[in-house]
Amino acid sequence: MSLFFNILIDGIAYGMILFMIAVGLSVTMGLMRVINLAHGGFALVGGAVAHWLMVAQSMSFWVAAPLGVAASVALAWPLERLIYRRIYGFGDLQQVLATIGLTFLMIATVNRLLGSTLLALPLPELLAQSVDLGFRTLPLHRLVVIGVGLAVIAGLWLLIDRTRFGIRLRAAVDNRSAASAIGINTGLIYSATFCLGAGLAALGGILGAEMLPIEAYYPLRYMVLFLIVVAVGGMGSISGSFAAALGLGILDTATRYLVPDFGTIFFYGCIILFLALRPNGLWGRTA
Amino acid sequence: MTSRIFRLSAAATLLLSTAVAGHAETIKVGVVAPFSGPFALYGKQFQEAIEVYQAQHGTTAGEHEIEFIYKDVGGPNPDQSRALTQELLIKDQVDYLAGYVFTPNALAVAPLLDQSETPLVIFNAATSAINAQSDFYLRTSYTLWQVSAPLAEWAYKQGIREVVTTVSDYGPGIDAENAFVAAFEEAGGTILDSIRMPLSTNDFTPFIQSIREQSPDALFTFLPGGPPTFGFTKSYNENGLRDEGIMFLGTAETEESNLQAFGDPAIGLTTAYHYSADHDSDLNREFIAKNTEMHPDSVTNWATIGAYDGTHVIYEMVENAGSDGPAAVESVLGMEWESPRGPLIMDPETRTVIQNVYIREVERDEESGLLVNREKGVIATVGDLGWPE
Amino acid sequence: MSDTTLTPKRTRTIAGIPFLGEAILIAVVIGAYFLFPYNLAFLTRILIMVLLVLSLDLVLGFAGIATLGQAAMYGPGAYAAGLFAVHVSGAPLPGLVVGAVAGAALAFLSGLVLMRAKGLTLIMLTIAVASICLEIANKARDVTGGADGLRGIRMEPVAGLFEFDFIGKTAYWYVFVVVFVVFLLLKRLANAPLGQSLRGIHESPERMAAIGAPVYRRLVLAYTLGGGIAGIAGALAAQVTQLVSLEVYSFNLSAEALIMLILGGTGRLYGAIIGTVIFMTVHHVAAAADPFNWLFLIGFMVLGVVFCLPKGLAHLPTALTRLVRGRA
Amino acid sequence: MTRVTGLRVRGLNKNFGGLTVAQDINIDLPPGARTALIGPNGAGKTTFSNLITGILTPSAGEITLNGQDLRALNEAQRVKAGVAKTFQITTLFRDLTVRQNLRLAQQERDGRAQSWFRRADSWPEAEDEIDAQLAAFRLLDLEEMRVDDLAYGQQRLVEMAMTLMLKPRVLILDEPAAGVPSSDSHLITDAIERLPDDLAVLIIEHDMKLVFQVASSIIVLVNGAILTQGSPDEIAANQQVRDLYLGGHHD
Repeated sequence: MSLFFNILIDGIAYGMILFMIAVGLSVTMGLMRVINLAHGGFALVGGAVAHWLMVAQSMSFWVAAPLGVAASVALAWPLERLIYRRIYGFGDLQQVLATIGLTFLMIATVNRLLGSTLLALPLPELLAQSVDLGFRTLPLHRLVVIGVGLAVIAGLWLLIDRTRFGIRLRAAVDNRSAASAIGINTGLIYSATFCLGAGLAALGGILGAEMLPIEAYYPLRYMVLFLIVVAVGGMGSISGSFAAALGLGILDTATRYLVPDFGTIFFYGCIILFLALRPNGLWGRTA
Repeated sequence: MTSRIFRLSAAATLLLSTAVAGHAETIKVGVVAPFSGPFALYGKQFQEAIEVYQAQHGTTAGEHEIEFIYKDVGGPNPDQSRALTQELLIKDQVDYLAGYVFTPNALAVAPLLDQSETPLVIFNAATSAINAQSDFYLRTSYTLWQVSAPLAEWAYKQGIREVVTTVSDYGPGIDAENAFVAAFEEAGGTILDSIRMPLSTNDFTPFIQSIREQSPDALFTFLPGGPPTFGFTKSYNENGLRDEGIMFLGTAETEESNLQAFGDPAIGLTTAYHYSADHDSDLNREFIAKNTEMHPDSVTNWATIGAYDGTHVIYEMVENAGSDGPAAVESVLGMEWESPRGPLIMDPETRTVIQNVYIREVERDEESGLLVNREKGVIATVGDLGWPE
Repeated sequence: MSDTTLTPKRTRTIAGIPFLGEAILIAVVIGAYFLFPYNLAFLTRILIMVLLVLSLDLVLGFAGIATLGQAAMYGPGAYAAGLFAVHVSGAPLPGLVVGAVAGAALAFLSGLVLMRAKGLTLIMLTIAVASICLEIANKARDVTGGADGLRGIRMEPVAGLFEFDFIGKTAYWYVFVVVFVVFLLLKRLANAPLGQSLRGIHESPERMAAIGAPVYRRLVLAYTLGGGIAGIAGALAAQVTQLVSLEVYSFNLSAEALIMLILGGTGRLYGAIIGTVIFMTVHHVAAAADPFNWLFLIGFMVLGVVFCLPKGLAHLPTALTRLVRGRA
Repeated sequence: MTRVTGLRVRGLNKNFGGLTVAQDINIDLPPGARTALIGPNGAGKTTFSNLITGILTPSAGEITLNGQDLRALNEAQRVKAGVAKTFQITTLFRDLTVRQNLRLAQQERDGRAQSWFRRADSWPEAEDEIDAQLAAFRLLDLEEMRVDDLAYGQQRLVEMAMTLMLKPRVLILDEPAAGVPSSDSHLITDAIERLPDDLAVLIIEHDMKLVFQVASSIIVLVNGAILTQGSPDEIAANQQVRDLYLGGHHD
């Protein structure tokens, strides 16, 4: 029984991090139809800025983390306006090439400025504590990650379901030409959504740094992982990303507990099986 | 100047060899290592160590000027390693080769060494079997057996009886596991479980929890550097294994370049290794001071010392035999010298250095406020225990 | 795309001269041999990579199968040829056949599942297959040598005549002949009914089905052919390096092959060649000049090409002509 | 027992979940038939076409062509058996030339599409046949143009020419005049009128002018079921149809 709870709690914590980073990717892929391989780069930028603020400027985690997220958004805005605007119109392969080029530049910049070693984000005392769950202890920051993940999905739900922005966003996802025909400023929607995705990626990157440590090659190292979440969840689906991230987190954790020796084969085997049976993901739109 | 091209084709066509020894000539050393990509740090450390050595000992050995040529192999990539080595031998006409971080990269050039009779000094790659592939390999780093087996024996002597090994599931990890298990069982200990963790693991909690449930006296681990090591040690701490008295036994996990990133949780981790930047000797302090003076951002670690001692071996070979490869190798077999890491002997049989293995514990240095690997014990003059008989 | 566009009743030529493209190719290869006699090993690597990228062009450029897992077929070719050399025979040509069969077999088996998917799902499936292959090779350490690499490959002379030499002359010419033969065959294929029908599937699978083409079966066929060629590339690498490592399955290899292909221009055989040569040369030169920062250069190059020459470098002459005519 | 010739549909049903989109449809299309299928939007016309061509699988019912059961065949196999169609929205290989488009259909028909060494244009008789077909559709001047560069009406013709390369026995034209400017619609009517005499043609169409011009019999589909069928005159006279569907057009 404790094995079951172990798998559940570790898997959910892992899945929440995947969710926060991947949800922005899923929405931009669904909305702008852009294969954005540079998405992990925004997590890297957020994490690297937070690292620099904490280590070189001696700021506290609580100040550095939001600033890191802000930095990522601040980079995303002009990038979207100047570069991505043009990438939307490209074919799939050109999108792959363009966004991988951007990823290279992000990596090279961080590598140049901060080097290629791990960029630590030391946790504040408060989060570094362990909590006793009865059957085991759990570091507090994992509970915080789970909490923030739930807050993010709740916030996104409110945003999408209850605000004017959300209505417009949904209209744009469903049919972009119709949306602009009825006077929705799709350009602004795109920018805002892109920045939101980048900000969430940075948030996930910073909070998840205990598990997926920040270093210059972060965007390439975890690119496939984030894309799997999107593919399994279905492009453009927030609830799909959420379910997929948790499911994959739990699946990955379960294979590590139960079949450690064949974990990778089992994990990818499940992915193949799932995608072969449901090519559009959990709640994906048909391509 | 001897034309190596000419020598090579001469050797290939069984004409007479025209190697000219004794004349003053510029000796070229080709260094193959990653200078770009996720492993770029190795190349940087190698180059810095060579520069430090040259600053301390000049750029001549005997009557020969020594010149280093660096080639970027990018990562584990035997095709590229072999192509670059060929280019170094043919185009740049190097007389010595050095560097080689990854085992396949080192193995891929074995036939080239035999054909061109060029000595190659391995600065890092740690699989015992490499040196058996050609008589021209020399190694100034270490082998996985060399550090893992003494750690097992030491652990048994400390009263540790039950251990779970948990290594990354790839060649070096499995070598380390084999070495530890063999030595620990030989000493009389019990291995409760041997877990092999997939390389793609990001969250190590499941493995740590499994170890915890078996409550051994200690765990032994081996992981590739960087993110996996970081994640594993984090998990070890967060899940309270230390509090339950499960000791952490490792090797390269606490190497200096990423150590500060671990923060306080790393304190108390026990490792057996051949070099600590904290090693207490004047030679070491001098070495580090010089490195820090020349490269303020650099963190001295095992890659630095491997390259530094490797450079020393090359200087000695050049001084003894110029560009005559077989004679050069012969001349340093059995050589003894004092390195910043301690006393070294170039083992005539395995061509890997015989060296001290230190038992270290991570502590926070009171003076500098930095985390260091403090030496707590020493197992003297260990050879390559994994050498295939 | 015009390489695969048939101009009827007349052999397609560059500037009206028959076989000019092939002649330039041979001239470049001979020229490189004399200009860079000390870099033959590197040139050989480029040629092998050209072959892998050509195989990707068949799969992606012709048939439109989106993949980031071409290494999944390159790997079996390399291991099969390596194991064949270690355990059966060091003869290079039979080794190539073994490699081709291994690559094709893996492509066929995985293709049966993969060719039902498309888009992002297909890309993720191809990555997953390559990842599983990598893990299996890593696990089967007794057979493959695992992360240390498969060693003990000793090659006999090519066709019993040409000994592999230290400088790599034999390897260079051997690899070139193989790549050139495959290139010529692919060129035939591009203009043959099969190549045209693959292009039809790429443009409109619905229309292909409506004219009675078994789309799925033909995609599996294209994928298998591409797998066979990738297998040959892997086999060549194994024979030349005499060592096979897990990197033959790496995601990096698949991704770089894709970058090179898009850089050069998809669907055009010359695009695959140009993209590979330029990418690898820039990489080689930049990595030698400033390895720590070469990624900047590659990043800017990739962005420059995609924004200025969206159809790839092979499109440069056409783009220039248009520019000049536009000005005139 | 007489041999059944042409396409014969009996008791065809199709349900999507609880929704019935085809209900007990019986149709005969003998060789030479010029039958129009009309009905309001959402009546199930395209669904019916998809059931015949094999894109959808019927829930119940029989489909035979010259006595051969089509139900077990997939889309490609049905084309081989003799059922071909044009799409509601022109679907062609837009980056290829007109000639190449026709050749792709031809090589599938002749079973040489997997030939990989000989040039696709090196079968002289086949090229002559394409020439003849292009001439028949007055497309010879355009043969080297990319399809994407043609006017929409011309693309429609290319699609018909290409589909006829398959030598079908039953041809389904899904709204052949949709999207074609009225100035060009005579091109389409002309082409339909020149179709081979022994070919069974089913025209799904909104344009009543075109329907009455080319069809010799008309089937009216409403809510997935056949409301009535008959000659154009009968349908024009049918009050039910006029009320339901034709009213607007005849006023």
